[in-house]
Amino acid sequence: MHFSSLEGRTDLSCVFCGAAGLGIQTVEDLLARVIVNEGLYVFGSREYMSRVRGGSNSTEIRISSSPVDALVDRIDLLFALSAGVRENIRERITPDTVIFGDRDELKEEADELGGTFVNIPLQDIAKEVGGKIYSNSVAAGFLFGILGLGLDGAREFFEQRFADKKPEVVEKNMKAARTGFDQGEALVEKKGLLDGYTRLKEKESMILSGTDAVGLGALAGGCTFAAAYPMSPSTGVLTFLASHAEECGVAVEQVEDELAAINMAVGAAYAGGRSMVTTSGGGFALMTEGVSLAGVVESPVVIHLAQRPGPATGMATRTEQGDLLHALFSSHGEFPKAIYAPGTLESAFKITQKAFATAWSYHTPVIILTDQYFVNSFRNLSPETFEFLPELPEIEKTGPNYRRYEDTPDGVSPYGIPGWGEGIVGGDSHEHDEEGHVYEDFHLRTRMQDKRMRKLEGMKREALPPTLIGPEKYETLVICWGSTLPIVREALKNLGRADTALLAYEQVWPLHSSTEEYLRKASRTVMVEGNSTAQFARLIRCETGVALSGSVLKYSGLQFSVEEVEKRLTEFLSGKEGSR
Amino acid sequence: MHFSSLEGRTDLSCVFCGAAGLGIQTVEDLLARVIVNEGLYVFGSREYMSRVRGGSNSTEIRISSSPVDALVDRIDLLFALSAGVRENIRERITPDTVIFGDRDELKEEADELGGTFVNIPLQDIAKEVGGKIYSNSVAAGFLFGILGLGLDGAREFFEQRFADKKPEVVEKNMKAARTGFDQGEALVEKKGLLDGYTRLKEKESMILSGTDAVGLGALAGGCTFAAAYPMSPSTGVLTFLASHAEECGVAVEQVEDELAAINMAVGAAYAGGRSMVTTSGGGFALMTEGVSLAGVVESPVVIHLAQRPGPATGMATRTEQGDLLHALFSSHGEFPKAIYAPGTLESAFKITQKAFATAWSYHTPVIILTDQYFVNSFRNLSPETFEFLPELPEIEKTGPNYRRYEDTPDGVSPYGIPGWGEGIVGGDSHEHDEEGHVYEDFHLRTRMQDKRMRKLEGMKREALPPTLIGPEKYETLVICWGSTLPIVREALKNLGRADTALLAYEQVWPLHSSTEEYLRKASRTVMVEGNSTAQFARLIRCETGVALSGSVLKYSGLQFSVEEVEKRLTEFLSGKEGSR
Amino acid sequence: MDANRFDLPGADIAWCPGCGDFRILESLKKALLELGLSPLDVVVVSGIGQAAKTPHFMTSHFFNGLHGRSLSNATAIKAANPSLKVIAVGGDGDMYGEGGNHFTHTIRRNPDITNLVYNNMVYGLTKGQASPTSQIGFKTPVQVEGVSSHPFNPVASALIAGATFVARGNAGDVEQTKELIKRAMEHKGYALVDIFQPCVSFNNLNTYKWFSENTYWLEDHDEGDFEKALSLVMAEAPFPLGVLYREEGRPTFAETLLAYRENKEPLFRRKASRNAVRKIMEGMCS
Amino acid sequence: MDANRFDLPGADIAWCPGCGDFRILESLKKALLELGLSPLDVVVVSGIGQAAKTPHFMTSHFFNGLHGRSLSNATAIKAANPSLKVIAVGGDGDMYGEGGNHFTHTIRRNPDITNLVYNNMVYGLTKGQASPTSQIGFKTPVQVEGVSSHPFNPVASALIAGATFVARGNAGDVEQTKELIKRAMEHKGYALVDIFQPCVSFNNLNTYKWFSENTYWLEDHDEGDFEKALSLVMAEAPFPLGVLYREEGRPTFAETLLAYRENKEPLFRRKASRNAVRKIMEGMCS
Ligand SMILES: Cc1ncc(C[n+]2csc(CCOP(=O)(O)OP(=O)(O)O)c2C)c(N)n1
Ligand SMILES: Cc1ncc(C[n+]2csc(CCOP(=O)(O)OP(=O)(O)O)c2C)c(N)n1
Ligand code: SF4
Ligand code: SF4
Ligand SMILES: [Mg+2]
Ligand SMILES: [Mg+2]
Repeated sequence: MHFSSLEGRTDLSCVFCGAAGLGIQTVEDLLARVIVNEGLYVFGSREYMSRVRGGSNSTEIRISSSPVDALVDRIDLLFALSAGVRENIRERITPDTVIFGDRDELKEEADELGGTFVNIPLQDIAKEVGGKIYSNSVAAGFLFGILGLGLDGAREFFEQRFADKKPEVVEKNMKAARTGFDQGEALVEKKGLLDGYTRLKEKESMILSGTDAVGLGALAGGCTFAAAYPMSPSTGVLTFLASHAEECGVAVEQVEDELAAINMAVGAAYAGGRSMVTTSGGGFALMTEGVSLAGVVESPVVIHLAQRPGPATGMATRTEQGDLLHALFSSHGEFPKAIYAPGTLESAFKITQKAFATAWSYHTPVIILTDQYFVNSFRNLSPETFEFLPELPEIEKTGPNYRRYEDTPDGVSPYGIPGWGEGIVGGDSHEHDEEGHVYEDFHLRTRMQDKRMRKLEGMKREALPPTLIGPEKYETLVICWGSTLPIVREALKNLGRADTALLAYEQVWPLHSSTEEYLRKASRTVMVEGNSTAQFARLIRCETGVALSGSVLKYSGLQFSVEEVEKRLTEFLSGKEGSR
Repeated sequence: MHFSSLEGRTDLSCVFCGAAGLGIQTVEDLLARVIVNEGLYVFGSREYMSRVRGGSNSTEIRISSSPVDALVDRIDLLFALSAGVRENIRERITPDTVIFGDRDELKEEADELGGTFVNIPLQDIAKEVGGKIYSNSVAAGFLFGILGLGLDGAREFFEQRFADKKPEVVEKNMKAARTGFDQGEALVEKKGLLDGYTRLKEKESMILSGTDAVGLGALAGGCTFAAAYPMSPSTGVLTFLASHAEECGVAVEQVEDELAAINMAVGAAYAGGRSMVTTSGGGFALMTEGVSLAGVVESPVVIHLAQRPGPATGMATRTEQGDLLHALFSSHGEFPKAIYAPGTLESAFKITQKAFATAWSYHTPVIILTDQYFVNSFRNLSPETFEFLPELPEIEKTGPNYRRYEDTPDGVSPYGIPGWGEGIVGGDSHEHDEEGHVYEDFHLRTRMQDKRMRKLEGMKREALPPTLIGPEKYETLVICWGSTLPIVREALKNLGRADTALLAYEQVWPLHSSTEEYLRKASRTVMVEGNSTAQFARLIRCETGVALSGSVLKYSGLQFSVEEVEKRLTEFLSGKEGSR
Repeated sequence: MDANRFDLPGADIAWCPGCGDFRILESLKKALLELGLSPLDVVVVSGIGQAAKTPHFMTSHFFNGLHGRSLSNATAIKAANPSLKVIAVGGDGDMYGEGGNHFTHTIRRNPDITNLVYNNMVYGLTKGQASPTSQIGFKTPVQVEGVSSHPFNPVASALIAGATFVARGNAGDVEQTKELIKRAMEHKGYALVDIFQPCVSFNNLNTYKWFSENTYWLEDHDEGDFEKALSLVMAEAPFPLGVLYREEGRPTFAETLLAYRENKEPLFRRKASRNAVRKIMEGMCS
Repeated sequence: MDANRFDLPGADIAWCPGCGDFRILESLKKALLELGLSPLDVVVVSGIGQAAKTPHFMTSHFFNGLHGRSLSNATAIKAANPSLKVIAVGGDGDMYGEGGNHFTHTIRRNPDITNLVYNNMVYGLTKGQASPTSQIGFKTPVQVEGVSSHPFNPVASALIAGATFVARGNAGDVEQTKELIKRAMEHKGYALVDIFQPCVSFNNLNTYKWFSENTYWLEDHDEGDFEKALSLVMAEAPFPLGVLYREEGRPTFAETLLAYRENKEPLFRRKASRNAVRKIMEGMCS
């Protein structure tokens, strides 16, 4: 009845919104697991306020027959769990949106939202079961009902999640889910919304987030030391590593401030620890002196920088791509660095390993730029898609005449550590001689500066090439970097223009040498990026001289949606939108 | 006899070199004062090691009939006060150089240095007078003798300098100077080296350094609050302000770290203090989070960043122009800032005032980029050449409905402060509403980000244009920024090419709009700057798309000399030197 | 004056229901009322954290800066205009972790500000990691086997650093904590009020109950006795509440600034000292 | 082993003639010799300042990092390879000013490192500004009318922060200071040796003479008595020298790291834990 617009579709977008503290996270996890176990694909993305309880958050969950990994505006099913549905959700409601909620809770809002409203007496059912806290399970059950899924998956999930609670917790949740389920099932008259969706034979059953992918990549890359100070949205990686510290043999420490974090990381690397830090913009700003230290002592440190909108505290739980030039140019003095910006979970896993490899090949800081959208989004895939790179070589013993900063043709000196071999191992933040002792000589200075900068040549040769997606012969070239990759890719697929290709960067420094050629082949170029000054477009101009024809920018705190990119690219292509 | 090469010259370069702690500074001051009082011009520049005693430092003092303000390689007279003359001095000695020293001290070095060696028994004379510490006065007296100046100036100087010491201190110094004088005078047979130099009628009698010019500019600009952590080469400005705190009514505090400095500066500005900080690269790196804070709270803070070679500790007492992009792009998030880079003392005085004016017109951080060479060099000029800008307007009282972040067409909101008027004054590091309260709304975010960035438009319109020096019609355009201005100017004057002009920038961000036109008019463009990656050239390319034809770079820790620029520009112009 | 003058109508208070922060806000507003202050007299300065959101939930001048840096902001605000009443508010992570260096060195300067620390022994806003004051063994998603670092003792540290007023309150005791805040604000010089605060979302060790069972209010305590204060704060639980130490007469930061020696005007009333500049330039001419 | 093994032949020692730092270097090298260590066992870590130049004037592994951050470097070096003997060396500005926050929080972690602070009560390398330990009234080109901030008390602060070994030496007393360094290095856990050091160029208040007149070496002191130690270090001059406090048995930082619970290898000997990674991935499949 209500669902006519969903007929024939194999891609459903459900959004849950409500106050923090209502257990939406549990519904998310439950839903994702059951859908994946059904042999379907799931993608989820959360946006939330910087508070622990109350406020108004939302999660989008896409369910599909084919792989999905991008945010859409479209809301097919909206679960409004508390009153006060916010503007950013309201703007996305169309007449086709079916809205579920408890009229007693939502009051007049129920009718103002647009779409089709369906009442679920969440509170009453929950109260009957045992209290307000069960309302999320009612909603989940209800959704299973309309999706046409059973409740076995839910039971399994609850049993696992509440394994250390009393058994009645599982039962009460099941009771709540069951009551919701019956109501939902009734609504679709036994033909669930997912009925037409084809199922996979080989389930792609690993569900993980950007945080997980970076964390796993770090462990696979050989990380043995992590120091961090909590800061949204980067804290997840710290928590991930801390929770696997023992089994993976990683020393993990929460420190007093970000200055300690980077200086510990550099210290650990000096003694042979493969170290990383994880932070966000403001924390990275505090680390910049330490990054400069890593540059001059030639220290392999990996820095995960999860971006959020600035300046300063900005929007602590929101997303932006505003720290690219900050990552590249902050720190005093000049030294080589590499900056990666993974666009997918697979590449986050691979690139985080690669970051360790680059750091340890060139002995210099390497940055992984993600953002709040990226680290908090999740999807399912098969573990086989995760590629393990070769392990890093062992550190060699030093000989008696070891010189840490031996001047070599490629600028890379042999990496020795104290306590392993017969040599003295020095490290110095001043300009220094080959042994690492401070020595004020102007020729030496020039020579050592040249030595360090030479490493950038090798790093350039090893830079990841951008990925061209779409026709080899293009008129228009759309460019993006980092987390927007799947979104722009899907938008271009939808637009289906034979003359337009996407060039997606997952390493933003040093730029791959193919850049200029790609650009010169296009008659029009447009950058899609999440900041207000088109930073990557500027960087490209700085490196190639090419001024892009335009840019599609966003800096509201939210990630681009597929539809928004489609719309704004269409406008651009029809000449309506220039750079903004 | 020894001085034939100096005949007819009206520009003399004397260099003193020796260990720290020998009182070279006193000789410098004495010499400069006496020469200026004679109605001549003086310029002095020091290079010194990062140690308090010992080592090997040098000072170049140029004496001339016409204004001088640039470092030269040429050494006419060298006073080698201790053994261990370093390579950077030795390289500058030619057969024409006359070297003075005590053979007992220098031993074999006396003969190895090249040039013509003249023995002065400094130690013996000094010992006779009363001890080793008088040897600097012997040397000074000696120099007065060969220059053909009397000793009245010296007496006056000593009386002033040693006013709070016992009178015999003056007498002993005079005795030392007198003995030296007699020997020097004998050497030139009554015709002093400065005999042919024309004297000014109106002496240009103010002697000051870059540090002084920035400090005076800050006071003239209305600075009422300064917080800093000592760091070479920026400490001088702190000391300058501290020594005038009472008479100028400036609150000056040495803080525990640079994070405190910038956060105090922002706090003081919130309450109406016109605040500044002074630091160097590593300290600035530590401030970058606070600079971002200034960006979002729209705080007028002035930051003096005296550059030295990095990365990290680098070379603490040396010079470089390596922090341009660091100054521009560090700090997370996007917000407007202005960056000045004075090239002369007059403009340092004016630009420092201007920095306060810009900060207080646009309520955003403003950076003054100098460097060790600039702050430690001195010359004489007339106080009249120092231009006072109009005083900043008074802060207006707030009305009852005051909103600190009122959204206005030019992005500038009225600046209210607590305790002055009837309004509530807020300040917030989050994205905020017009009152300054944190409020998570995506449209608001975009609007406030646009509001802040709009200020950059006005700042662009008010940007200082670069100065074109030389022919209006040029084939080749040489570009420089900051402290190299006088050096490149003198080099080009010496080269005397009718087809070559200099474009000197004293504001490096935002760039003046004339930039592209200047560049397009040239058939060849070359950047002269003191870093290893041609940062300003890259910035120009980023802004204009124009790739310069080449660059002359230096990053040894020493400033360019006039001769070096001449030589390397000649090579470039003859196609021998590309970018390095 | 209006008895609700420090309320902020329509504020969406972002704390969790039941959080101790509500009580402290109540104590603070009551204290300001009873001191007869107007919102225009007061600047509430804060960093980042749940505690640090305080200025957004009340009416007064406010400056909400960076995580850990509010004491630097506050010191300078007071120095720029000594007629303002300046209160720096923050959490234990903000003031003792990220801001730890400013905590020590601000105290050494003795600026005439009041420093309120909502000490919930956890990082609230970032969802439950250990803070410097967390107790040994406290488990979190990062400290998976429990905290192992020696807990930071804020009141003892303040005493050692030379604080001229050191007090400890308890969010649960609204009236008494209000009194402490009043006394702190009346004190001339730096005044710390560390306030035990239950975080109902992330700290199930240090609850309202725990705090009331593990504290006692001091009676007949000689506030001028430094040694006594030090031994009190070094002792194990139960922890004393009240004014632990007070010392009058030490010059405040603003009083030590040469800028105020002759000229008593706040900084914003001052013109550029151009005559003095001309004099300095003259001095450079000879 | 060679008795000169910690000397660095040809080193151009950049300290001023007569500086107390020479004596401390002598004490340090003697201590290392007497402990029978080799330069390959020891890492000397430092920040920036005159004191912090130490590792460039001797032979051993060395890491000379940033101003104020050496304790973070040192903690991590020791954690990465617990078999190294790690000594963090710096001045009073380095360790207590710029590095003040790390000083407190490093102590809380109790890493098994030795922390030597050359306390000359002035900023030497930057030419004579006040340091956190400068005395009230000390005049400098920045503190033109003399220091007005309450001096930082490093030994008391260390005690409050939970240091398990706190000592104070005097550069002038080479033998005794050497003994302190030896004992600090033998201590398992964080060990502070704050060493009074005359700066002959910039501090004419706190001279060799002043230090010897204002200090005394402790005798028959119970090193395990915390209260006694605290009261000793809070007293006015003369200042006690010696081991003020010592506590054994507190776990060290490395011991609390889960990374070392099962696996005792230093970090550089570990391979990427790929089996564990595969297991975690499996866990994400259900
Ligand atoms: C430089 C920086 N690092 C980290 C953060 C993230 N952060 C925000 S609040 C907070 C800690 C909150 O704990 P606390 O200060 O105790 O306040 P509470 O929330 O418990 O009241 C952290 C780590 C930040 N905003 N800035
Ligand atoms: C971030 C940073 N700020 C400032 C400096 C400049 N600086 C170098 S050493 C020093 C202080 C030296 O004093 P102290 O630590 O007491 O050592 P001392 O020279 O007295 O032995 C300072 C401020 C720096 N190198 N880095
Ligand atoms: S998380 Fe804790 S401190 Fe923060 S508001 Fe909730 S209960 Fe209060
Ligand atoms: S300045 Fe002071 S501390 Fe530094 S070397 Fe000289 S005497 Fe020693
Ligand atoms: Mg807290
Ligand atoms: Mg010192």
